[in-house]
Amino acid sequence: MKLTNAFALLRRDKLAFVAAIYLVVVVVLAIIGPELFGKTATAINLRARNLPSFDLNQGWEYYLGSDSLGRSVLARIMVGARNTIGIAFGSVIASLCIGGAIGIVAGLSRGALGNIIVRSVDVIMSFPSLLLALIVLYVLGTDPVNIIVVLAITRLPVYIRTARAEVLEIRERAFVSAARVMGASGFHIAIRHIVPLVLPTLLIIAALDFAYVMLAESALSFLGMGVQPPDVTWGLMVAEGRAYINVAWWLSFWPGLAIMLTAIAANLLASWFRLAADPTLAAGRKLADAAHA
Amino acid sequence: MPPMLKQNAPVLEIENLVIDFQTPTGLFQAVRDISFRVDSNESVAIIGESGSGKSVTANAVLGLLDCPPGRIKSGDIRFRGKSLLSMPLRERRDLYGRGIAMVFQDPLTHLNPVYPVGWQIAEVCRIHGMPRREANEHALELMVRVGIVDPHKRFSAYPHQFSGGQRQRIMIAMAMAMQPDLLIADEPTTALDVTVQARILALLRRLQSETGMSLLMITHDLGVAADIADRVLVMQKGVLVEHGPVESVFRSPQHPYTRQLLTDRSEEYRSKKHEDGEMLLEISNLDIHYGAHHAVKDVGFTVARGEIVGIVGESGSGKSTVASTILKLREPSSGSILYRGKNIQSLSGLDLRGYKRAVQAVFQDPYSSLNPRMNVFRILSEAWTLHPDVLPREKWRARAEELMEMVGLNASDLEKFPGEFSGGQRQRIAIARALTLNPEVVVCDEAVSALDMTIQAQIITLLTRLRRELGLAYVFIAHDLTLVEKFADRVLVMKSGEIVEQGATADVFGAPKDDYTRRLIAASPVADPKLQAERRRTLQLA
Amino acid sequence: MGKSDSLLLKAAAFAALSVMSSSALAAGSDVTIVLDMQPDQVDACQASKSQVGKVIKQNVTETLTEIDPATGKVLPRLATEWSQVDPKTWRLKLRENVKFHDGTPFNGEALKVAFARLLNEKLDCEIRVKYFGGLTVDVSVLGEHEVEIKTNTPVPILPTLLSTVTVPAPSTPHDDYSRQPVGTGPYTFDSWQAGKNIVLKRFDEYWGDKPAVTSATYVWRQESTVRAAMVASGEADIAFNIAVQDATDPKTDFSYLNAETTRLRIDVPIVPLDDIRVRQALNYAIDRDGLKGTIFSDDVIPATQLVVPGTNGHNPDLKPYAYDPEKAKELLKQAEAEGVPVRKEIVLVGRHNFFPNSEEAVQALQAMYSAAGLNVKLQMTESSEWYDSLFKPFAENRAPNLFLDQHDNTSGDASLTIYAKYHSKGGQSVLNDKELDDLIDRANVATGEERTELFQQAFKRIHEDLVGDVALFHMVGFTRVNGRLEFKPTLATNGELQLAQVKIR
Amino acid sequence: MSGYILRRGGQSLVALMALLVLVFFLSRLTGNPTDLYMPMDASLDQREAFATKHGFNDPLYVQFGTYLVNIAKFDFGDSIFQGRPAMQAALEAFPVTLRLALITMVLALGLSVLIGSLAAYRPGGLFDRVASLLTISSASTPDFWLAIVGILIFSVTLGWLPTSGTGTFWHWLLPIGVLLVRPLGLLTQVVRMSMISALAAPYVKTARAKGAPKRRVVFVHALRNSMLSVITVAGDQAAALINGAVVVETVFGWPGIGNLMIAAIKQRDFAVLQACILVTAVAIFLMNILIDFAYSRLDPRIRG
Repeated sequence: MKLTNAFALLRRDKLAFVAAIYLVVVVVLAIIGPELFGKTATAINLRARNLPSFDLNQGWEYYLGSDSLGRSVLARIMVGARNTIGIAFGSVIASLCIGGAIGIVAGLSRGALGNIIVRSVDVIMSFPSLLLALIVLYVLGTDPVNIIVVLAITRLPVYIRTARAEVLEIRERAFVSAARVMGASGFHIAIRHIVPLVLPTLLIIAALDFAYVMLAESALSFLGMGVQPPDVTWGLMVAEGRAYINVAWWLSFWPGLAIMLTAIAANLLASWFRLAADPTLAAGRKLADAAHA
Repeated sequence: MPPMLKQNAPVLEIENLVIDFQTPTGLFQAVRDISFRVDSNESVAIIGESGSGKSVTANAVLGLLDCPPGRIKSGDIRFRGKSLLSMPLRERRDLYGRGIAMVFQDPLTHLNPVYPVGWQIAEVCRIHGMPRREANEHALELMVRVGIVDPHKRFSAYPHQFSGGQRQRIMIAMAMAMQPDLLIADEPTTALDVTVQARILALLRRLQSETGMSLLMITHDLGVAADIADRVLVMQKGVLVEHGPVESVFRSPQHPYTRQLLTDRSEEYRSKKHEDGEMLLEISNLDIHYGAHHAVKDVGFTVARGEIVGIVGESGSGKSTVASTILKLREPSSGSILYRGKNIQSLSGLDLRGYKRAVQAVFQDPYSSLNPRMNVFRILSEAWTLHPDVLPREKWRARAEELMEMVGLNASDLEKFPGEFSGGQRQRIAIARALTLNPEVVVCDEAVSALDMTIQAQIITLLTRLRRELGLAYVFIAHDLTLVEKFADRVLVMKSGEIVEQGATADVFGAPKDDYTRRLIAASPVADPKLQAERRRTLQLA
Repeated sequence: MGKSDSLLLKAAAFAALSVMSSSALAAGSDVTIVLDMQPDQVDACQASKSQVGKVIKQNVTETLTEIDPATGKVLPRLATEWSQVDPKTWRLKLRENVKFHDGTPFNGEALKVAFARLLNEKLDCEIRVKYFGGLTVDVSVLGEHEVEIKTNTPVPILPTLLSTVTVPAPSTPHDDYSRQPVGTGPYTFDSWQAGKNIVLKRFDEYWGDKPAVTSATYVWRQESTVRAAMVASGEADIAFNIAVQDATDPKTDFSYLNAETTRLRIDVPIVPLDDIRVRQALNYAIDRDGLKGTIFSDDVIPATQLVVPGTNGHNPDLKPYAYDPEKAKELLKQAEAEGVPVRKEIVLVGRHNFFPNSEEAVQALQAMYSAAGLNVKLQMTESSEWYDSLFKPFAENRAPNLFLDQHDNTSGDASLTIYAKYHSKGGQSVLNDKELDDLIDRANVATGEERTELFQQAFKRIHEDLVGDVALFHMVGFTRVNGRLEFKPTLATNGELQLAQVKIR
Repeated sequence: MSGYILRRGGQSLVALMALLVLVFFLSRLTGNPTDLYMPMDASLDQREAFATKHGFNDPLYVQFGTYLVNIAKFDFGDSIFQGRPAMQAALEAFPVTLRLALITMVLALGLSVLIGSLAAYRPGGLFDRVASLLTISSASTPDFWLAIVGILIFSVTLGWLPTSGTGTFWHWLLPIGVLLVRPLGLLTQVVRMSMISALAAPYVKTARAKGAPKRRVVFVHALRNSMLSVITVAGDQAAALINGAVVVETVFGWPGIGNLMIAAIKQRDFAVLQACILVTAVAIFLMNILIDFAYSRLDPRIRG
């Protein structure tokens, strides 16, 4: 019932609806892209390098042009979706879960633990995240999984701080007191009362972070410690294509556009989600406020 | 303009006003074709409950309806004969603050937290063209006039550094800055303690007599209306159901709704105390410190089975702190709370679980007391997941339905979320939740304070019924004296953490021994204009 | 909006004007040179590092001898004559009337001080480590302009080695690096604003011809695109290391053999690479003509050995392996028939940011090997990791690998290449061949014709009998030169840029 | 206030120490600079000798001990590659980045307040939609790409601006422009959102009831309140600006600390990395104090 509600709400917001469709396409590509277009994306043809965009003579796969090794840019974008989305999704989810959990613990703990967590966050925050990522990748190596880990670490502080701030507010609400009166343990309160209320806020941050992580991954590629060929991500494509900006703008433009569109879509969905996250509460409160005004 | 000339000339005229609100569920008509006028030097009170459209009407006068969602669909608002609605925006804005001013409920949020109060008062004058120096001087004068002590020093203080009553005085100073012809006061005393309320009302009355302005008071409190108004308008669901001079409306209400509002419910609320009187809670020598602040001093009382113990007192008196200590949400600094003879601080294991079942709570804010992400069934069954031995899982739903009906809700509402209920309904759910573990004592911390009068009546009636049927005892904390007077068996009066007086309700209210108790009772307005006028006189003399 | 639009236009026009005037600074006899990275130091004893050499070598501090990039011959510079007294002793005549920038004269004593500092163990000077490792050098002053140099072991190529020895003024601190080098060259080291630029000014009391360029400003930008853009926009005069795709204008962009040679080192001891047919197949599977003119420049030369033509010991008779995928498949089939696990995964080790387009190059190589039926996995490494795999000791249980390697030898003699890379005791060698070791050992102490011939035989053995690597290309670099200058980069340009050779049109 | 600063300083000192320990051991895990420093043809013995001489063969705890002892003497070690004190290099580079970051932040704050407020003026209006789309999309572009495209358009094609480097006023425009987009995009969203919620606050109603014109309501009453959340985010953004500076300084060839740190990490020049991290961390710490101060200036409730 809630799901159909959400869908109806989504249909009403046209922009968010388009954004959702775009994201669905990207996710579908991420799931099946490499299987469908893997061959096309890796077929090197040194005699067909840097073909320009919008030329259908070479076949549809070269509609967006070819790269410096004569590979189809379109196919590479479709194949790159998996790693790009995988890395972004993986690190965002990881930092959300771990950071959220730590933040909730910090918010609920009234002792030294909370303080230690806050201070540790300060330490990570004063270490430029890109450099931290770089160093850790030097240690661990540039495996996609390691990149996920590293990007997740650099985003942890945001989630910890947000979750903690939310918890500090929520734990003072009357329903938490009511649960304590009934004899609920800290764990019970965290799982039943705190998590469901903190999660929407964290999810909104996660949606915005999605773009951030894709860009960070790209910056790592620029610095040489991102995903390594023959793996491909959009960020890597932009980083590789920058060397050819003068002669073949399309190498970096299309993957860059893909990142930008994904970021905008995530943003639009996030602001839609802000309203839709809690249709009951939001609508109810507004109604009550309006009536009272 | 001297007030004499305008005698009986209407200051404000509202004609066939209709206001629509766009809501997620469709169009909602907040104000339905109302007309009234306010004459010069007259006090008019609009009485109504939430959703009656009284505040919307007031906001419409000052152009404070946010469009969307609110929209004036038809009708007219005239100020001194000129239509506000057809006036150009600039001209209207010039009237706001100068010709019409407004005092809001909850002055803390209605004052800008980041600017000094003096600046905020002077701002009104500066917006209307007074030079800065002059405006500042005028602001100082105003602060003196509304009774701010040491205005020179307080001029550059910020809203959070004032008490609630003082903040409302600042709001009033701000409204009076340009000597308006009409002052609209929207629930100006609602969140204030009764003694403070009495002083604010006195201030308003004084200022009105000094300047000859008209006063339009919006209130849900019949006592306040009786105290201040010449005429009253009664609104219900956007409709003006009754209006007339205050005495005649209060004496012989015509409309059933007005009658309902004015019904004396003493008998309804009163219920027989159980006679077995088994002692449940014995509280003695309770002391609680917050750092250096001594919040509760040497408090002691008892609660017997089926007994209603009322605790009254003004904000900061420590009554809520006592409640949270009984609920084991806070540890006392010293003293003891015995439950059936055992100290609750040293309870553990089964005994502790027993206590957690026996004592439950209903809190003030119906919005924050239910988890918005849980449906009603989950809210009710949460207690049973914590105490699995109370009820086997297969009986949860039946019991939840039973509880819903017991508190006057539909069993079919179990799947709904708190957001889909009104404030009163939520408080019923909170009561149902408190009943899930078959408790012996329910601590009601201002449980009905945020509710409308008719809703309040329903909830109190419900509590009364539950005591009758289940033998519940209540610790009933409230700042509303009339309510406690009608409802409680015994009453404690608290002031600055101490119990100044306690005893049977009839004794304490009938013959208060303590001076503070007397003042408290005197300051609490009654819904009878004649009686209230007398009380006011005695209060002034005292 | 209209108002702010016009404001924007005005600002833009103003910007355009002011830049026009500011870009006029790249005019006259001052030049601006843009490097790909900032030198960490500018001490004379580090002049063999290419970033340092491009700034100071032969400009600020000069060497005793010089190699002619065209012929590989040793030419006089600060030393005018040299002769071998016995296998361990050499005698040098020094140029007269040479002054350091601080006014002190250049003589035998100054050279002695310079040598002592060069070999000072307290400093980690690259010239010492690279060219004088394990050598003790005794300098005795015979006269004002004559010295005798004794070494502990015979050094037949000492005159060649002397082309690396830069001579700073005796006033240079003995135990500290200098950030303000003083030499005898045609330019004085004027200033170094760390991170920003280095400025050299013409030295008017220079012993040689007066150069045309009066001052040179060195800046550095990491991105090839940006370096090329700087010359295009007139902000710089010479930009080094332009990527192939940025070298779009034949009028300003010159390629030059940069002395680097690219190869894949084959991990010979490891199965299946221990089979010569597999190693041959690796060579036949590469389409060098396809790579040339695409990922690599059109001007690169397919390589057969690790030293460039003109180096003493280079064997001109060797032929590159032709592109013959059928033959490669055939060889692999034969090997497989005899039980060689040719399908085993082979790791192709690349290195990030190695040289322009190196990422594309390894991907293309991998594709070619896959086409030949080999199972090659690409692994990109970061430089520190790459060095780990380059040097001995090699990991015991490593997977068979093809290691992308690049080597430059501007000394003019093959000895500096061949020992480290191929001798069984060489630090980067995977080979262990008695015959080859013997050839190298003999060549190293030989002189003249014999030396050349022995090295040539060694290269032949490596290329044809052992097939120890997949030689790819002698590489070219691109330099973009502003049209107002006359400057042709040479083989030496990778390690030095003689401002004196830059002419202004 | 002084007690507060002392406490804050103490906490930060502890955090700083933790950071140094983290950096020390983390960077040591990445190997050592011997291979990178020594020429390729150096022998194994020479490498060993180099590593031993610079202490890389000592056990880590010994190296750390030496490091601590030296720090206590305000000796932050020498750069292996530059052959000079590491702190000297760090302090030379820091002002460049600081100036870059400062100007960027001031611009970002100013512009975002302007754009965000105007957007919040009529949420969902044309200006709001266009501004949101522009700021989000520019903030979602890889900055190095933006930098190179900027150079190609403004310097090469149009010839308006110098490509890179430092010097005149015009040299600042491209780097700042590139560095600006991300904080500007984010801050504009924050300003817009907190502005919308501030405009719904009760005190805004009071201001309107006073007859204040909308401009005054927005820029006097709502803005100052909404700045509270903006400043917190701005602080985080300023700290994160170092990331952008790394990229921008690399592309434009600016001698800043981002550039220096990247080089230090790549070369394993530990002393330089540690010195740089120390300098930036202290700067971030000072900035946080500044933010707290600004916060208390803006919000009298915190002043107590």
